Amino acid sequence: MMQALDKTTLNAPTEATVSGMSMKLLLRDAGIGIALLLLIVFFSLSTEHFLTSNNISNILTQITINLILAIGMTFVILIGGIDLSVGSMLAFCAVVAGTVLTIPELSVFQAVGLATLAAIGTGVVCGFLNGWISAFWGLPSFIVTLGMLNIARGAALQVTDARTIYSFPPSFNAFGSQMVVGVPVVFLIALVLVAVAWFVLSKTVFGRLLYGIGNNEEAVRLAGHSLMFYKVAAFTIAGALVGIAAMIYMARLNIASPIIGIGFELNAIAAVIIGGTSLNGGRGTVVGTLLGACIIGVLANGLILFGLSDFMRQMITGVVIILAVIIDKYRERITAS
Amino acid sequence: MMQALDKTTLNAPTEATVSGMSMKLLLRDAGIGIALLLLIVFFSLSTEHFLTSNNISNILTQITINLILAIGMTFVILIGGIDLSVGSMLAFCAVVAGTVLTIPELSVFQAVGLATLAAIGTGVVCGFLNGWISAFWGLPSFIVTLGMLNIARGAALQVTDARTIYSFPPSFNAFGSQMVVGVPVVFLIALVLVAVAWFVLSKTVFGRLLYGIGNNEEAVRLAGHSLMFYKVAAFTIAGALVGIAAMIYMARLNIASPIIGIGFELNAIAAVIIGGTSLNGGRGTVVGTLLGACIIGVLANGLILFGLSDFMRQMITGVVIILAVIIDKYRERITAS
Amino acid sequence: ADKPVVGLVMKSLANDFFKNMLEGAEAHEKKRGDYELKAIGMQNETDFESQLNGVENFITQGVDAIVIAPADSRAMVTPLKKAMDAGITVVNFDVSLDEQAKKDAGIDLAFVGPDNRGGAKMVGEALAKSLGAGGKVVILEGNPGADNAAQRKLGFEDAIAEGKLDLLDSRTAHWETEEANSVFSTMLTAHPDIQGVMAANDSMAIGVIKALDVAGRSDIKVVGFDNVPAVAPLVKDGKLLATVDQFGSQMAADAIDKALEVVAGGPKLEGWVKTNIELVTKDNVK
Amino acid sequence: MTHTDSGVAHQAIAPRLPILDLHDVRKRFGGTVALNGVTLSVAPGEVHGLIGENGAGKSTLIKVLCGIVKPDSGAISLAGEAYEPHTPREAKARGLQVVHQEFNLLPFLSVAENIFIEHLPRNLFGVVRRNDMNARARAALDAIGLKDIDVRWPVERLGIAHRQLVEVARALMTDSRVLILDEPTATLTSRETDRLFAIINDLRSRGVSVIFVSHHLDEIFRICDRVTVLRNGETVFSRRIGETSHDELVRGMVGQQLQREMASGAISSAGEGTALSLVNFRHAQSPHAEGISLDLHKGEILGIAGLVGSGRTELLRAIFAAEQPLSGTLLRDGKPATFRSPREAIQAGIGFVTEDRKEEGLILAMPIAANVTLASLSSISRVGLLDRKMENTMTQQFGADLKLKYGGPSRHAATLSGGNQQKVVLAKWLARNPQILLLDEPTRGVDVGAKAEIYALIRRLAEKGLALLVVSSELPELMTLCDRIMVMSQHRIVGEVARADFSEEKILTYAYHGERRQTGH
Ligand SMILES: Nc1ncnc2c1ncn2[C@@H]1O[C@H](COP(=O)(O)OP(=O)(O)OP(=O)(O)O)[C@@H](O)[C@H]1O
Ligand SMILES: Nc1ncnc2c1ncn2[C@@H]1O[C@H](COP(=O)(O)OP(=O)(O)OP(=O)(O)O)[C@@H](O)[C@H]1O
Ligand SMILES: [Mg+2]
Ligand SMILES: [Mg+2]
Repeated sequence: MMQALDKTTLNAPTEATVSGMSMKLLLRDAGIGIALLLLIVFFSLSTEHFLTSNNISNILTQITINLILAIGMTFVILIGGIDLSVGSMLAFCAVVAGTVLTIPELSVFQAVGLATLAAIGTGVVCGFLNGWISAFWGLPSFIVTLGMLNIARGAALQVTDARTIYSFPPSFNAFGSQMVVGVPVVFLIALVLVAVAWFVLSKTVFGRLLYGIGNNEEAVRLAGHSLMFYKVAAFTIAGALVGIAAMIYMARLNIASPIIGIGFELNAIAAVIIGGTSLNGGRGTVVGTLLGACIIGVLANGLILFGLSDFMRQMITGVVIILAVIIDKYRERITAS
Repeated sequence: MMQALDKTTLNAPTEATVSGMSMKLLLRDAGIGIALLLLIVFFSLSTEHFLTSNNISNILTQITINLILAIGMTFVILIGGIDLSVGSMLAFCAVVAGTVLTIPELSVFQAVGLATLAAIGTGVVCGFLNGWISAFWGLPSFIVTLGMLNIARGAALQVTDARTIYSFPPSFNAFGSQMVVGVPVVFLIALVLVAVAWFVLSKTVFGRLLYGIGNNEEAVRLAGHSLMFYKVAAFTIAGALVGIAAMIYMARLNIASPIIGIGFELNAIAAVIIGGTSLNGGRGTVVGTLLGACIIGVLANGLILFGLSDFMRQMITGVVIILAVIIDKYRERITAS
Repeated sequence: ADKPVVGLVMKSLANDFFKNMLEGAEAHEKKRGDYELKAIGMQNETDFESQLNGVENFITQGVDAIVIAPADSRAMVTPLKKAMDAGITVVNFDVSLDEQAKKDAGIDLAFVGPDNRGGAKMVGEALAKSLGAGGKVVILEGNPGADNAAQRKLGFEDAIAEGKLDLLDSRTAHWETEEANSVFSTMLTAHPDIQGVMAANDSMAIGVIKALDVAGRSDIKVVGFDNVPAVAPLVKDGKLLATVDQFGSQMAADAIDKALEVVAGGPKLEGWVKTNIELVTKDNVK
Repeated sequence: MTHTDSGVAHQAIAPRLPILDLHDVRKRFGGTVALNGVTLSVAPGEVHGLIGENGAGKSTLIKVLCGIVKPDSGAISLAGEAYEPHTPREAKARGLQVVHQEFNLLPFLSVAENIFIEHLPRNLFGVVRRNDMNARARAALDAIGLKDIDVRWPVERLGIAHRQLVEVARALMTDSRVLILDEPTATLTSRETDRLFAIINDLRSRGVSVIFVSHHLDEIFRICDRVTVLRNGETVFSRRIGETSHDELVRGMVGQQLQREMASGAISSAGEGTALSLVNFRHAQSPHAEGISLDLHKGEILGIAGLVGSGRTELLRAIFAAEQPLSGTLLRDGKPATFRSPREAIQAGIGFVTEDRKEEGLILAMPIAANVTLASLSSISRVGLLDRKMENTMTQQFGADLKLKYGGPSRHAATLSGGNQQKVVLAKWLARNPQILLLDEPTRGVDVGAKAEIYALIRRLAEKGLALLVVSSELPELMTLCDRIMVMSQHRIVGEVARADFSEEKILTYAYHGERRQTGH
């Protein structure tokens, strides 16, 4: 991001600094990267199985859903919003897509295609509503998405009558656990999404204005841009990503249940914020979000391998989350001086 | 609040406007009050039992815990923070107090006294940590309290080994369901807390500086005040209120379990924000919070009486939460013009 | 040779029932002394993913057996198939995996556990007997979408049909005491003529009983499920008419025994190995 | 003073022991040298002017003095004792009060609370004595002539000039040994400035020292006893006011003799048709049903004068559709037009340099380049992709045109000095190439040199056929720039003066006329 640039580039604002810029870019996200590295080193030394390729691909799979949700959340938080409804929306998208996926008349190909459209479409509609209602009425997105949290969950339960949908095409399920050179395909999809989001946020006019809105809405409005459009777009993108996450969830777990995803919003927000994005908007990167999601995933996996009791594990998770951001602060102070 | 003053008082800034001021004060919170009134009228007309004294005292009892948590949350949100840990802290305070309460050697009087101290003390310590860590390190309170959410829950489970504590002194339980002229005593306690909080926030130097910090932290710092003190104080107050809420929970339900309070933070935040307090801090009142908590409570109760199915009820709850804040916006637009 | 390792996958450990179960298993490990136990739980009951992750982690660690109380009767089939393909012995307990899902995945897996539906029916019948035909009852359900919640509701409904009871309302309180207290208070306002309450677990029954205390209605009968320690005094007082004990502490230990038999080269398990359930009333409460 | 001069020419030795003494203070921000050896001494009861170009280091120096910024090196003493404040609190305890260049108000708190934020009057129990506070705030505002606002209003409702006065009132609440005012007059009209000077005189007579920063040299000559000139973070010289001249100060600041751009009144070729006309144009805040009517010709520079709060800003905002107008007609190139949002106004070729750059003009936490291109993103992008090279070129070009003092296009706007921030706002609109430009206090906080450049630029734009509507609280500015000046009072246009008839007296008569009619003075 532009904000990443550090003071030393000051006197050389020419093309020659491009490589210097990427260095700085790395350094900016490095704080949380260091925390991640420390965690990885610790678990590698203290547990037997942590660094096995099998476990790594486990971790990557386990990160995927949260990462995809967190990418969308990054867009929303960058404009100064928040989306509490992603967990419920995940369930709603999943049951809608699951219903399509189990229509017996469709070929596998058709079923999966239509289900994907249905999942993303559902996410887009919910996300659009989130964005439109908050932008049009000028309501805090916290409340609007809290409403949507209830609406989407209720709708998911209502359409399925609280029943789980299952029996998806075997090839669809196989896809959920496919590997490419030891890396889960679903994680690769998430990585591609990270790359696209990074590009959109840092290289396009659209992304630039999202940052602008997060920083100073009024200045952007007076510069002739439609706040409505960008706000709605951010929430809609988040919704679309929920739809994608729902498809991956179904491929992994082989079911679509109306009660999945409870509390996922907190994990997604945590990934974004641990990744250095400001909850006030206007500042942060999707690369940070990737690192944040990795921290959460590594921690959950490593602490189990470490053999801590569940309750201790929960406590330690809390402590490490706080420590991770403290380390990030330290880095900030050091690079600032 | 001062902010309530409208343009019409403009040319008469004398003492004579005091009653005009209170009118405005009422009007300011009236938006959400109107939403509440509409709900009450609707349920009174559409259900048989809504307006019975029995049901009203039910509603008041059901509101109590959320209201007390929401009072503390108001302090935190006013300074621009957030506290996600109140649900977990409630459990932690309850199990600590429950342990004290069931020490057989103590007289009822001693047990209840010590348990209350223990509950509030636990809340104060957790709240202090929340505030201190975020203020000292300059961390977003979202992340710090997310950490505390895990820590307090883990600790509650650890100290009880996941077991429910029960068999409290009968007189203590009786207190939980005591009525004074049809109004539950626990609700009266909550009302007193509202009054105290209102006084502190609007009448004292301390309160005004909390507003100030939420408005413009830097300006308050430049005016020579210690941000640390006020931030820590806001979180500590929230913690103390969690302790009080824990005692009331125990008196009401006769148990202290480490898994109570899950998700309570969202309800408390919702009450604050529906009540018109800005999530960015600096603007809002505890009277609004009271109305917000009432809306949530009336809705939960009324929709059951109305006979909606669970799933429909959840959807409608979401819709009404959004409608309530839309009505508030309308009021704002109308009084502004 | 090393002792065989048993991976025990449970639901949320944050309640008395599963905590007892875990302790039963741990005591069992000590008693037998010929295997190593590794146990994991999940964050909350709907956190299917963490159970899935737990199974995957156990496969990674190369345990000899996985003994699992599935959070969802269908979602866990695929990962368990993966475990079986990796040569791990799998035993299913507490909640039975879905037959159809097992068939679809092409696996055959025994179930060691109680009959949730039967238990609910048992306690429902106790209520029906006490109220007589035409008694007006309400149900407090567990988490919608949870298998055991669905089974228990079906059991209650069986008892209602057989006992010719009149079902006034059925709502979820998500297994929770506080929510049960609020929801039931309101149901009581709407239906002052309620005579009996079927709560899908004891935590909710506690909330219901407290609401009855406040309303001063000692005439309404309540039944629960699980027999957690906190309800013992309530059963003695007659405030809780009956509850069901599934002997959770025994259940995991039994399942582990079965798994170890197979690991030691015993025959494959088949069918439903039913574990004990018992109706707990004033007469037999401890 | 024991130190020896490092090439700094001190003229007179201060008569008494200095209250505040700085020696060779230095401060770098990364690669930017903000202070490069500042030496300065202020005597008790002295009004000390501090002047210098935008970015010369004035505000940084003040931040050092009040404990916000820690200097890298140098010695400071206050009343003979070493002085190293670490927090604003400490500075205040030692008797230093500051009115900062950028506002530090609490928008949702009342005016009175803002004034007393340092020491809210309280009783034994910590309860705010509200009546007492309001009464004292009232008195404080009356003293600086701010009679028409209620102390119980939230500051949010005040215009920018009123906010500035509230800040001054706040600084005056506590007794201080040294009062520092960083460009307090930048947003004030002459009436408020006069009142402020009366207050400063009063303080001086009570032995308080005042450091006064301004880009208006005439103000320096009116009020100061001595003046210190900074250039590129260095002290150029300090002189008694009687021993220096306007030209010498300008030379000191810019390092060379400045052309007297101000004097050259080249008149633009107005009158090739109207670019914009308003007929009974009325916005929500206007109390008058008949609204406002005016014509703005192509190539014309039309000034709007008026006292603070006369409704000038709101008029511009309504034209730009930043706020919805209520009634009346707006004609663009003779054709009726309705703008529903700033977006549509911009598409119709209108640009708007707002008066509050922090709130409305800039995205402080984003790069300078992003700010410059904010209104013309389509011209630096292809199919929605940003072209960083083009963006930087554009920024550098405008940076050069406007003599922007900056670290580089990718530095945050927040790192710029106040005046340079203002130039970035200007650049943002120039980059858009508008046909009509609305300018609200376009040179707020801009130094003499840059001001001349901006004037020249505005005139060049007019020659190219742009229509310019300029709101300014500096009459000399309007009289230098404009072809015509309209005077507003109480949301009405109360008079119009053609260039030939320009005189401060005439304009002020109109401005006060409306006022008198209203209040009956
Ligand atoms: N926080 C900062 N980081 C980097 N550079 C800074 C920072 N603050 C100030 N500067 C730089 O220091 C220099 C001096 O700025 P300062 O604000 O003191 O100027 P000034 O004399 O007050 O100008 P003006 O008249 O425009 O207000 C400028 O070049 C500015 O860009
Ligand atoms: N939000 C508001 N609520 C009430 N009055 C307001 C509000 N905003 C502005 N005013 C009043 O409207 C009048 C016109 O303000 P405006 O800002 O347009 O004046 P101006 O001539 O541009 O002066 P300034 O130099 O302060 O910008 C003033 O009396 C001001 O106090
Ligand atoms: Mg400055
Ligand atoms: Mg103005």
